[in-house]
Amino acid sequence: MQSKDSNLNGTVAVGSHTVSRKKTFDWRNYIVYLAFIGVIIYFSVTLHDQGFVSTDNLLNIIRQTAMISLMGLAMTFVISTGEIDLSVGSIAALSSLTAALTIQAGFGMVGGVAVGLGTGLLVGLVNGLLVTKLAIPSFLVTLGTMGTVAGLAMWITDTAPVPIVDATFNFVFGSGDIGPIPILLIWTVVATIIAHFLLRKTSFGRQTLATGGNESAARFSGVKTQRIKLLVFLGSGFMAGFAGLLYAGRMHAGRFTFGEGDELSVIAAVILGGTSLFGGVGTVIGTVIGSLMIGTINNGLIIMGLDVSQQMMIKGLIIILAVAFGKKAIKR
Amino acid sequence: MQSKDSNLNGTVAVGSHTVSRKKTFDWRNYIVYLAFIGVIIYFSVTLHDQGFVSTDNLLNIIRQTAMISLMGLAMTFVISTGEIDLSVGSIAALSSLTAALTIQAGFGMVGGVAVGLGTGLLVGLVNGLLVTKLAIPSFLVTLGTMGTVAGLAMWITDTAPVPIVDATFNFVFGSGDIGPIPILLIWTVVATIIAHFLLRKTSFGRQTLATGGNESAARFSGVKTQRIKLLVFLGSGFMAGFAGLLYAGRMHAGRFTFGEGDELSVIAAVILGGTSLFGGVGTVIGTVIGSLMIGTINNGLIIMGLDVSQQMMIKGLIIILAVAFGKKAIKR
Amino acid sequence: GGGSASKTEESQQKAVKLEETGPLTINPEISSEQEILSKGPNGEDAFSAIKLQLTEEELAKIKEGKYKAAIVMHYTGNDYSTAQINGLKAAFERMGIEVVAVTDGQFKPEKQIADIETVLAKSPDIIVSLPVDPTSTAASFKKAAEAGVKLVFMDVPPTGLTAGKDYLSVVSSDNYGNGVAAAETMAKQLGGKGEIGVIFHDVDFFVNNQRVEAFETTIKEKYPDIEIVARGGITSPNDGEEVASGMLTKHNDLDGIFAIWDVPAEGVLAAARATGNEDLVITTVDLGTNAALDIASGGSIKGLGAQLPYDQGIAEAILAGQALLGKEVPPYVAVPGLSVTEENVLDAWQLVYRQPAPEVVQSAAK
Amino acid sequence: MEKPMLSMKNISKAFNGITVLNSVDFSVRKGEVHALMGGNGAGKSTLMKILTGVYTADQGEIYIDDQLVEINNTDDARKNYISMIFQEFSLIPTLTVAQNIFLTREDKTSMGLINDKECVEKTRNLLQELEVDIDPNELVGNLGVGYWQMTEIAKALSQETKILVMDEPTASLTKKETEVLFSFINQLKSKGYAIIYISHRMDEILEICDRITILRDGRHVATEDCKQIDLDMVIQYIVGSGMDKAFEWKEREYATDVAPVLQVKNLSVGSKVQNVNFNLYPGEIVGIAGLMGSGRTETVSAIFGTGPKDRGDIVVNGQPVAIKNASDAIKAGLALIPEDRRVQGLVLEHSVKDNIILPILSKMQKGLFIDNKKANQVANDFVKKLNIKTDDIYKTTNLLSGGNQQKIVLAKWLANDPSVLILDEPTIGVDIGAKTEIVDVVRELADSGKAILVISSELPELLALSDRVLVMHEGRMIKEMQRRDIETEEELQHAIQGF
Ligand SMILES: Nc1ncnc2c1ncn2[C@@H]1O[C@H](COP(=O)(O)OP(=O)(O)OP(=O)(O)O)[C@@H](O)[C@H]1O
Ligand SMILES: Nc1ncnc2c1ncn2[C@@H]1O[C@H](COP(=O)(O)OP(=O)(O)OP(=O)(O)O)[C@@H](O)[C@H]1O
Ligand SMILES: [Mg+2]
Ligand SMILES: [Mg+2]
Repeated sequence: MQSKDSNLNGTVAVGSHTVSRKKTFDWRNYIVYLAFIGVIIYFSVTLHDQGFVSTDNLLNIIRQTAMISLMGLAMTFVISTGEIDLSVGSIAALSSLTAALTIQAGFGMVGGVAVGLGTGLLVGLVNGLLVTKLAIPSFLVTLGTMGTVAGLAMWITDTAPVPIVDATFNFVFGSGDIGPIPILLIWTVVATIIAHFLLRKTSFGRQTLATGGNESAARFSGVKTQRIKLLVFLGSGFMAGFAGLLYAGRMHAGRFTFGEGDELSVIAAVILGGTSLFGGVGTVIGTVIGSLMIGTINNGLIIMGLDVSQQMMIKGLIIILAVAFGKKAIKR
Repeated sequence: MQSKDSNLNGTVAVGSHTVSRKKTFDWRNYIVYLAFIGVIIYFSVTLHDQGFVSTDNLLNIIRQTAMISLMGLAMTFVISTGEIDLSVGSIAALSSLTAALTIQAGFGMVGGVAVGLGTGLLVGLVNGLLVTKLAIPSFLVTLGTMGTVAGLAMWITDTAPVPIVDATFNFVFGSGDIGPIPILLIWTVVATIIAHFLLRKTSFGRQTLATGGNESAARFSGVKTQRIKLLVFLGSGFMAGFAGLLYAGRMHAGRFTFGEGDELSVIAAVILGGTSLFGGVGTVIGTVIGSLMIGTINNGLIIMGLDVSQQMMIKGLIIILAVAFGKKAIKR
Repeated sequence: GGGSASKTEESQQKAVKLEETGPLTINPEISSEQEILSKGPNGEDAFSAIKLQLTEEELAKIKEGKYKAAIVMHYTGNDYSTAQINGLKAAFERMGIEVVAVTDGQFKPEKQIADIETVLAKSPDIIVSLPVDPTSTAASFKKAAEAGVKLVFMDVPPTGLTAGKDYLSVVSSDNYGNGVAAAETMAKQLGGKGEIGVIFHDVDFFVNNQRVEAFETTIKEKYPDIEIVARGGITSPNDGEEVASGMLTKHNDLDGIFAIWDVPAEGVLAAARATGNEDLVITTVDLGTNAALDIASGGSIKGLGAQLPYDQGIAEAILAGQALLGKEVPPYVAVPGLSVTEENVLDAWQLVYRQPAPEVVQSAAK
Repeated sequence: MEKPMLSMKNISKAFNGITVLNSVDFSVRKGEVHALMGGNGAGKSTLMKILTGVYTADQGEIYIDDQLVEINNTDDARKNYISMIFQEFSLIPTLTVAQNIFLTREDKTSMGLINDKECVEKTRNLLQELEVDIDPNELVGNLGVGYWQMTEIAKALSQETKILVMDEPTASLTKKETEVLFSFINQLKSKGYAIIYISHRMDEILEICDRITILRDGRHVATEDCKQIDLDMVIQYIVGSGMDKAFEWKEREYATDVAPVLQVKNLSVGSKVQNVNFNLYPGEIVGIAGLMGSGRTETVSAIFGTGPKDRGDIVVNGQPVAIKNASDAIKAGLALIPEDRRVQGLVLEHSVKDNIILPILSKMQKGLFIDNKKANQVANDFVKKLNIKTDDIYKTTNLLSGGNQQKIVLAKWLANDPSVLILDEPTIGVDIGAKTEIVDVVRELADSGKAILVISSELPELLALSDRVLVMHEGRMIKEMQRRDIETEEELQHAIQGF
């Protein structure tokens, strides 16, 4: 996990090899893409008579990974600044519930969405302020809010789920299809494009990477690093709130268990995609591919008919192999 | 989570202020100790008629935190090198099972202990080799082994628990008391002393901290940073295996769920204690206090008679407050 | 969740007070004809909970003892646990027994034994508990028994403990009966013919094993034309959707899916929605809000076997009370199950939770 | 008398109760290059960090064009058109050269998005003007120290500025780059910039500066016109007393008929180092001269096992040794003081003591544990011997001044008592007094029979030290000269350019 010595080892993490990009095509920068393609091909061959390659199934994978992907987009920014956000899963749970309760109370879809997103923003704000103003390590801050928010989600309805009968809400946030295209695919694509441009093409994105690359140098260069950090936590909270809406729309209910354990999947998708846990290097597209790859593996292994235990073993191995594959020669 | 900018901000994390230690007592280095004392006093006052201060209950806290503390000791070294080990919980589960199966198969206590610890060492070795030889980020490596090992633990007995009837084993590893002193307390104290001296007083410890502080400077100074990393992962695997034995001895059985989710508690204890997630700064005593503090909070809140949801909320808040308290003025 | 405070009007169970007077029994409206299919942990025949009671005099006598009870749950995050805790609390209140702690083992045995140790610090007279894992929690429960605490277990006793000696009794729902109910509803909806899938709990857990066994045995023995073509395991309820999607991908002409409890069944529902399998028949066990809503609105969930956790709680409390009075108690007590379909969903809700179904469910049923 | 454009009055600053600046007055005129000099830890960087808003002064005022200004953060400094080339670089290793140079000032397209093409183009032009060959799309983290410095300079020059602070801009530059930089400085001067120039290189100061201010131990000592002052006076002000000229070369006596301690045979590293051969004899000081990027660092890294090596044999005391890492090298009796102290030399967040004992832990062993007493003694000895300015040996090294950090790196290796000492730019950022001390220490070591290999871009220093000079050019050892045969600096300069 060391990258302070970037000066000597030469290569920095995957995904941002400006160095050799110009000169030669270095396929090692595209490990996650290659691994993803490999996984797809493997399952397509072995499971082609079991429906893996059907459009329906592929769309299912998109549906199942949408929440992780969306939270992953925002997490890419958080991790790019060198911080971490463990509270996303619990935020999704809480916002699914606050949105459902708001709708149930008769404030309609707009009210529900506003409250759900507001919940996410609020927690994000708390995270951001604690990290920036009190300078508490974000691991601890968000571990704390993770617990607090998860407790709150349990407490608010005493663990009971809250059904959502608003058909429009359920359609727009999760269950709907426009023609053959699931609405979750649209959300994912739109959010990915926005996030990609935000990170690569705007000052905010550049300053996010700078903050993670070397905070004090960024500060000297006029980057308001504290504000950037606050913003990335806000963004992460917002997207987690949004994921909560999608969970709610997809399951037609709010429930305190939604998103449980998602923080690890989200972080895994981000790191797998090539974003460095040390900050300074981030890739939005990589994150989405990372998330899709995890989703595809889940899906393929289930279709294969493996036990949960076998699925876990193989999934673990694939994650390692995917990265090891081609990394052999480079040190980061 | 940034510390590359150590040059200007001046202050480094808690716990290792060799600087001012000599001259003035800076109570901010002792946040976790203060917070721990605060928590104890609070519960002693509010819960004194509910058995909180009884020796039995205080010993219970030690029993309940022993595994986290022991894994935390080894994790302190891992995190001090700037790496992370997410696989500890699943190693504990697997080694509780392999030990139980060995004992069941008639190889006796010694066989069980050897196999249990061997299991931990083996996984630690795999982690260490993947991190050092293939240069895969340890977050991904250990996320992968976490899944693989957890799957293996489920698979090995098809989720069935394996009872241990060896009374000596159960006594030595978890359930026994010597006079009024639980054997788990003895294990904790012995391991803490060893770990403390290892980190503070030996070359290995210094080299561990140097590796985490600046890997390339350490390498230039003749530290075999790769070997150090390999060793800390071995150590972490070993201690996780040991924790598995303690789970098994305490529960008189091996089971695939033991240690589930422990990785987060362990890391939380380490960070709470003052070790920096970026490496270079570590404190063994802090880790144990961090672990005891989490255990005490758990215990006190249950005795208070709170709902789980309320417990979660309050625990989250205490974690944040404990660190925020006094940190207000310092930046790391 | 003790459910003491009502935070929202509709979505949750209210704590229901029991009648202030008269003998304490489980809900008298539960049909006493219902046959109980489950056998006890040692193969005992079930003693029906309907026959349990404490008279007013007995209650008065217990009150004098100023006893304390602790509830050590395996998990508290579902309707089942909440209802059972409510039943226990209400019954203990009538008996003048103070509930000093309710703990949640979060499905982790190591957490549960820590809970037992911690709770013992408050020296309760009674512990009512659902062991997360009968094997690995046994030693701790034994310690509690040796400390003189009266133990009543839900569903399954810890291994190696003897009824009458170490613990009083085990009270369970008729899990086997509920599995059968789900199978019968499935068969009826499919007209006795079709291909179905089963989503089971891929963890060695007594209660869930019983349900699946009951479901699969019933289908195989009574309905040879129904074929179980797919089986998929879950370890977390959130996995229901992924597993169901996989099944529907592989067998897109699947007629029905049985899910081990209501939360994964909601996942099956989401999967069926996404893949457009509108006529998939889903059956399950446990009457949760969302499942009830779907049943009431004529959705894919066609029926389920409901447990009566509130009454199970009362039965457990009565058994503890009887033991405090020095009476001998039956080692295995079962609370009958209830087959729930669109026709009886509102009544069933009333019976299970002793309160009218939530408004959403009611309006859907119209 | 011309009015000053900037004046800092009565500035004081203390860290942890220790006064670093004591009522310092400092002023600069428009169109002037003003040297700020002083020993390591005198407070130069601190004073400039106060000017640029990195630190706030405990006391004192800052006036710009006679207006009192408040500078509480870097933003305030920017608003007052103050910019600075930092001694600790303000670059982000994970961003490219162009991205770094235009950070927070990127060109935007009509859609408000960053126009990277434009930034790259501008960077290319800027770098061309500075005559540095760096790809604007290269990640800064992949560059060597010299290129970091050029990037830093390019960054400062690319922004709109009135007051430009340069904190040791030439520390890692060779003669050629330095000359380019100077011609730039002259241009800026004529445009009316006020330039504050910090350096430990005396010759530069007299060449480029108009006036000079000297600090000693946090106090203002003198401000003089450069035309009215000579080197001896400057040194006198800096060190507070006279000193003998250490920079004179002295013919040294050592045996040449003995077996070499170190033999390097056919060493190759890609195209960076090609077939390098040389020998080192006991008691000998050998210098390596070359342009930036000529492969000197790569050569010594390959020898020491910290850099890649394709081919080549290393023989120490007649024994071929396989060196795969620094640990092997140390065992073989080698020591390397690396070029980049912040990345390769120090664990910045560890104490002075912990850094000093890191390479010699095995010698500090008492039973299982480290002998703390011995460790403290070694650390204290070196702090004294090298005159390291620190409160105590427990101070974390990131709180020390640049020059003192460099001395700790030196101490680390001297403590190990190696038979071959390799120094890669050992005097970067070291003040004149310390430089003499270092030169003395190196000579002393050589006299005691050690072999010394020195890389330095400062030719006077190289000439003062070496008994023999090797010249590298584009990865090859093109020339070997005996020191006594080198008449002038120009002669060596000529050789370096590859003629
Ligand atoms: N943040 C800090 N905390 C404590 N002490 C500091 C800090 N920054 C600087 N110092 C101390 O202040 C003194 C002056 O340091 P400064 O960096 O200004 O020296 P300098 O003149 O630039 O020296 P050099 O030529 O070596 O760069 C040094 O003794 C240094 O240790
Ligand atoms: N033009 C360049 N573009 C990118 N990287 C370069 C360039 N030139 C050198 N480097 C890299 O910079 C690092 C060291 O640079 P440095 O300036 O120290 O050169 P060097 O070869 O060590 O020569 P010397 O020590 O003689 O200056 C090496 O890793 C090298 O690969
Ligand atoms: Mg300086
Ligand atoms: Mg060099």
